[in-house]
Amino acid sequence: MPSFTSVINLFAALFLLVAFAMLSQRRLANLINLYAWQGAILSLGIATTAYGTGNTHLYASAALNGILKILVVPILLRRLVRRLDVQWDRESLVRIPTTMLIGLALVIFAFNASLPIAGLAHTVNHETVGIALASVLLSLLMMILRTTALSQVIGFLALENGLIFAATSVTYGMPMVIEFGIALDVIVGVFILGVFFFHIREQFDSLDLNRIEGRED
Amino acid sequence: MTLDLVVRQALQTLFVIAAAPLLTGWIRQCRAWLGNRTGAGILQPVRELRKLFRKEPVVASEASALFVATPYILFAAMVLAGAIVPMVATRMPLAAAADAVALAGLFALTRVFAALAAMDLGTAFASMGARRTMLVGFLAEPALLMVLFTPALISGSTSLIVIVRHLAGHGFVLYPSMAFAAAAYLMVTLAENARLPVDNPETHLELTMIHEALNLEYSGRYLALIEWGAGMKLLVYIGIGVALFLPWGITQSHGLAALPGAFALFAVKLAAAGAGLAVIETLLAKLRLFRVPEFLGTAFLLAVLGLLVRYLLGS
Amino acid sequence: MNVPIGLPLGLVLGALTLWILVAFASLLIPRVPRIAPAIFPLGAVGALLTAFAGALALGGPPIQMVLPWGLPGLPFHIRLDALSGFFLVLSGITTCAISLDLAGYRQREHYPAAARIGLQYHILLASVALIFIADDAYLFMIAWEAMALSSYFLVVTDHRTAAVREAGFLYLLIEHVGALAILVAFGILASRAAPGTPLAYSFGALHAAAPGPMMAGVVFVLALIGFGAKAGLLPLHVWLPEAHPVAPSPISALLSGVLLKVGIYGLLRVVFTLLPAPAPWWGVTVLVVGLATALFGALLSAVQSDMKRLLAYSSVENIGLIAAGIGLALLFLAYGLTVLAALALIAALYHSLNHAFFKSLLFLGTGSVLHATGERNLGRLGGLIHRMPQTALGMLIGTLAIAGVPPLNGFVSEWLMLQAFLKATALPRPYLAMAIPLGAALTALVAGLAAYVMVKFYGIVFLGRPREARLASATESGVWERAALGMLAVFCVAAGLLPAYIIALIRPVAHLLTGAGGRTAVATGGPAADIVVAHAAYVPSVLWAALAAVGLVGVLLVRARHPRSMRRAPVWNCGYPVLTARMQDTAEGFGQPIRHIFTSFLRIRRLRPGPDDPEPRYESVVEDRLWYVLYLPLARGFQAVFDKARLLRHRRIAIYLLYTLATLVILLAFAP
Amino acid sequence: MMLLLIVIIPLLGAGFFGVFGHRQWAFSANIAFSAGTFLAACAMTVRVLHGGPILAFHQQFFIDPLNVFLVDLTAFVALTTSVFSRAYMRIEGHTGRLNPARLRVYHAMYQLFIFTMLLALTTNNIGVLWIAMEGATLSTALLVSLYRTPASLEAAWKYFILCGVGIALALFGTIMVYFAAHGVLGAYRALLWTHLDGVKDRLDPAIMTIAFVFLIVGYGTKVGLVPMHNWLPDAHAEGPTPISAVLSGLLLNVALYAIVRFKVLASGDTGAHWPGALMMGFGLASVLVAAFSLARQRDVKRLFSYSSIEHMGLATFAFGMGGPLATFAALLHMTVHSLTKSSVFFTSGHVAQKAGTQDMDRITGVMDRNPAMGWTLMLGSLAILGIPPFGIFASEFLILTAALRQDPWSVPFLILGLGVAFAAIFRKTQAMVFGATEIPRAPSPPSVFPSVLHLALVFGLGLYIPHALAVWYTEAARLAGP
Repeated sequence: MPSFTSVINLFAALFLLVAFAMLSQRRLANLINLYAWQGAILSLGIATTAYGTGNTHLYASAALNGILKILVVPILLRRLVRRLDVQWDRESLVRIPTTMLIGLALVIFAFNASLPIAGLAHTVNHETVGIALASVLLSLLMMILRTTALSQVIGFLALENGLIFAATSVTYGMPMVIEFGIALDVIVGVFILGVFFFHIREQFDSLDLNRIEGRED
Repeated sequence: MTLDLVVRQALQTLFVIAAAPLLTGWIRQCRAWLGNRTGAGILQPVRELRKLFRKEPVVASEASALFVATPYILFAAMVLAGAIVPMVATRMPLAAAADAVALAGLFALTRVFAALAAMDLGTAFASMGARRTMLVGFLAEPALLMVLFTPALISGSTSLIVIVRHLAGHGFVLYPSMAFAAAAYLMVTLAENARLPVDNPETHLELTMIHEALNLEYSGRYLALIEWGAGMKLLVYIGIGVALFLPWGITQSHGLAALPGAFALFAVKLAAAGAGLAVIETLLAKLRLFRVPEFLGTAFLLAVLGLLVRYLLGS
Repeated sequence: MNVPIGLPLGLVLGALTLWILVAFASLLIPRVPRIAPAIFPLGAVGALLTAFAGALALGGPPIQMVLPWGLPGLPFHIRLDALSGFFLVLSGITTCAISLDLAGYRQREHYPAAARIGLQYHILLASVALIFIADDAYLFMIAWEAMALSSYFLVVTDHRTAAVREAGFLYLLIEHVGALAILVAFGILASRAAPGTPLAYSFGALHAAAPGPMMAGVVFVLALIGFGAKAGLLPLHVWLPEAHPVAPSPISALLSGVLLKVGIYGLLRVVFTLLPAPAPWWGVTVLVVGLATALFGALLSAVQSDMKRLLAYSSVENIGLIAAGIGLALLFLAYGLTVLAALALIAALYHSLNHAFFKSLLFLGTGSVLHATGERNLGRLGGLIHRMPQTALGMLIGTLAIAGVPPLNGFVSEWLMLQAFLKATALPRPYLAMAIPLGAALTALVAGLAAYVMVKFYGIVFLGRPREARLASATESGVWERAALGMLAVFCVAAGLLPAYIIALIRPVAHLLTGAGGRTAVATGGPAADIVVAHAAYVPSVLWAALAAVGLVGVLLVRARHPRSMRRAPVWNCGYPVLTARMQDTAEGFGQPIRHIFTSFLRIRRLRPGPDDPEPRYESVVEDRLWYVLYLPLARGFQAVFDKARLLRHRRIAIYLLYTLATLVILLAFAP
Repeated sequence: MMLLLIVIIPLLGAGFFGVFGHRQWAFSANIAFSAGTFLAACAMTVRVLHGGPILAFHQQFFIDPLNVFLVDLTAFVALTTSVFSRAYMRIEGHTGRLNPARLRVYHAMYQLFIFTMLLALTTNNIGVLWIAMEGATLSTALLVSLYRTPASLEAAWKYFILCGVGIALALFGTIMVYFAAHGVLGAYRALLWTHLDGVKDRLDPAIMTIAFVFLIVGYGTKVGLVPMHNWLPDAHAEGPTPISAVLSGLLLNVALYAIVRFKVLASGDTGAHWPGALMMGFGLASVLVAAFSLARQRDVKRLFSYSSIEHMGLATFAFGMGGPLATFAALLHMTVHSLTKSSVFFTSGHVAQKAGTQDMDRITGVMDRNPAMGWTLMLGSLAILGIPPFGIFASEFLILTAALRQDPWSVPFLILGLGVAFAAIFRKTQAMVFGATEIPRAPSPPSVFPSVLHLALVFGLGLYIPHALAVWYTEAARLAGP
């Protein structure tokens, strides 16, 4: 049914857009908001897929992701920001425009890399794979370019979003157990990160990576 | 049959022992004549030996057994060498029992013992002499071997007997390679027997001497044995030279009939060689010690050149 | 010889088990000191067993056996043939003497590490014997590395001093590099085997692999590197002069006397029995390397002032001569002159045997001197012939033997070597035939140098006056040590006087390796046990009987004519009244002519005394040029790479993530 | 049921220690739980040896010769490590480097870590496999930072981020495999390895290519393949020694196991060549880079963690070559390496603990201080360097043999790597073991036993590989190596 594939494509495009926005955003609060938005788009996308393909367990997955990524994780992160009062990410070495250009290059690359899959696009058109791949690479790029631990983590979570997106939109979702497993991992991960941050904080009284990575080996 | 072998052997050996002092005397006499002096006569060395044997030897109290044993070893080794080299006849048991390489080894043995004995007392001059002897030795020995190899290649064996038979058998043939070998051999002989230009047998100037420095501490019969041995060494060297380069007249027959002639001929050769030596020594001046390695190096290279020529011309 | 077929192998295995038991028994020494005196004599018994087994194997047919252990599809093969037999004899006799010396050594130095030495020494003996009987690459490599390790541990017995550790490290490093080369050599051969058999590592299979000339050449080069490193061929000899001085003297004796020969054994085993017929350039390579090694070793040993360094370099020289003989044999073999090849090989093997005897003898004697005086520097020794006469006598025999002086064994092998060189005229290639005499010349030169060196060594250590006051207190070594010296001295003399019997021992090996039929160029036997090459005879028994007779007659005559005995008096010394030990020639002084002549080959550091030095000492240290030409640049190169590799480590996580991203992108871009 | 026990016991252990982990007897209890796991593993092994492969729980769990010996290895090393950690962590506790709370975390996480690894090994579901790997990362992240020192926190941070990213990429790869398969197999079975293995020739090669790239980069990060290896030295050096031992000895193996499983799928029935080539490339790079990084290390545990990278590279290379011989060698190499390396970590950890520093320049004379420890360290590092008759020599011997037969071009690089590694490591070990020291002789520590036991096993494997084990390896090699 072309209509719903086009909807998915729309979401995919939005997803990519948000990824770009995150790449450019340096204020942590906004970054977290963007992350929440991405989560929203993700869960909507999953819901659409569920509606379109009619396998119901995807609804659960959508709900799970929604709760997790629109509510739980952002709240946790906001609290962290407040507790550690870091507002801004430090100026990174690479200027924003350059960053955007690199990101663009990555997107193009991702699309080309996913071209061969177009051959057997029986379920879905290959753009979605390409977009998923692109968003993964973009988040990776973001992790590379950011200089505070917190924004690096947000990048990491975004990366994980991209994966879920790929999983659902490309393959109509993984089996439920996997979905739950992944979700569990995310939560645990965030908690452990929270613990980390406080340790790091008490050791280095900063989340600035340059301070953390002090020593030569 | 075997008896005449033994006879030949004994005769030559005795001849070597007896003729050694005379040869020394003869060379000194010639040098005297060439220097417009009357000289002490050929028998002078014999008299000296007799005198030394009579005297009571004085041996340093620190001397070890090695010091006392060495003169005998030197003497015996030289007698043996004299018995090995076919000077007048080829059919001799001992000559068959050793070849040129063994002969060189024998000389090495005497050299090593002489040097060790000199170092025994730890006097400055003696150990200096030992060092110089070994220096001359380790350069002269390979040269000597190379010289011996040229005829060995021609005759296909290192046995002196075979060489003599081969060279003498083919009548008077001039091997260009042998010319090189002969030149090298002459130089080696001069060096090994402590003659000019390497060492001056007459001198007793401590700083320059080589051979004499070894004997500084010897006296009486020990000195006599050493001097006698030195004389035999020179004779043996001349004998080798004769066997290699003038092998004609060395009897290869079974009987004893040819022996007297052979002895006579050999005596003549000796006399000629001695005279030639005297002439050389009169003409040459002593080299500085640092030049000695170059001198022997030249000898070595000449000998090797002889070998290569042997290959190049096949002759 | 009609002995039970399995007897020799059984004896060897028995010796192995005995050694292993003794090794672990010696762990108990600290607890049960009673057993200590029995340890090393038992080891000596094992050594004799192997020697006997080897002698039997030389006469008998090869014996094989397969043990149930090893890798799946590759059980341990062992085999005892003539080659193994000969080397078992060599190592058996030598190690027997060394064990005897150790029995005393352990009593002397109350080593806290007596247990350690006992353990590692016997494991070392076992591994060496195992190398000789190993018949597949895997077992060979295991035994090989076991030997390397145990010898390394023995070298660093005195590990508290940094110099010892450095030397040990250098030793094991070169050892291991060599081992890797050998491993690859075996691997290449195995990879050429039939496709059905993945693990064709038994020597039989390796021989059957029969690689093409190209691959055979590669294997040959690798084997030469690997075994050359063990044997100490140029330029891999550097560990020798470092490791020998720092090791306990009996261990130095073992290193020089036996372990270097293991390298020779490996070379022979691989090149002659595993590889197909050699190409001419193999022989030329080995010959050239060997001669270079010999000359280099002789020169450097001539200018050393440290007893053990001097002996170590002289080992380098002797190994070079042996290698030259092997190279000549290969060359002859390459042109099908099997008889002459057998001659050259006999010369090389004879020299290996001789070197095992006299070099161990010299090192053991050095050990006694070292213990009696605590001094390794020639410049501080002297006059020991009065303090330790019996040791001095044994050392004199060793000195004459290594100096290549008749009537001792060193001369016999030199004689054979020269004869082999003279036979090179038979080579079809004229340029070879012309070049070989230069080899003969070099050999002669090296022999002369060796004589020079040994006169310096013996004269300065044992003759003259004591250069230090405390030498007066030196005492003769213990019974065990003198027994060991005596044993080796006897073997040196015997091998010198009865060459025919030794050659009879070696001949089966020569036949095995060269395939020369019943006859070799060297004829032996006869009533006088003479050896003859092409009518050139060397009949030591007759000659030296004659020499002794003449000497005796001389003595008797002189005594009879002039009965008065000698008078003892102070040294005359040209009438110069005072005579101190410092007037004697020093080691440096004795080496001076060599330094002067070959100055361009050497790298010399002179330490001159200051003008107002009350006790002026001139000292000149000669260093190995190869260090500066080859090894230091190599080390610097590696250091540079290490530093480059360090740049990969970066402080920032972001960079590491970038690595990951880059890898991902590149792989995606180039994935098919 | 047996199968379930293997994963349940450590899980229970984790929960149990979450409550009681700080008690004095927790150390011994830890041993007890590990022993239970090991026994269960042995029992299951017996069953597999007789009954053949097992599928259980709607095919969610799967035991075949390839993973059963890894399970045994894991259970065994986990047991010996717990024995070691009893002695080691006690001292850490007494010296006050760790307070009870952290000891609780330690024990709980230790068991959890074992659980995740066993789960990863035994599961048949590539999704669960991924979850288990992620779980292993999370559980060890806290252990690495157990000491809360700046260095340890930095290490843990690196570890978390790099491995997290790696794992995420692996998930993308897993999704791609699923994507390729669910058209063929349908949604449910598309994650079950047994089924995937059945249809591997019908999976779309284009997708499998992308999938395998992501998988090898992802799981390769955890194997410590160059250039994704940079988390490894820090994590090993800063964590408590037992953790370094299990990280090096087990986690790397498990990650490599995952890669091998996917290689089987990616190379398909036709035996497509490039996955193997890819693994060989990564392997060689790891061997060389690790070897050349060794020389400049000053921290003893860092040194040996680089050697882990080198050996994992060697194993990866061998798997990449494929073929029965090479795969056999690789499996053998995994076994002996994990035994030897854990032993080496035990000893060096003890040495560092006694010396109060991990800086090798300040550690000398171990031999004088404590001969037992000196010999285990010396022999252990010689074993890790592939000196016969230790088992690593056997495996390297086989790997070289296979390389000479199949890819001779690679041999010079391997030899170079091995030689350099020898020079670097042995120089350091010699300096530590030998030399004089002021510190008086110490009685040999009680836990020298595990290291000696491991070394003895490795020694035995070098001289004689039992028939059963050989058959088993061959079987596994048939599964793993196309």
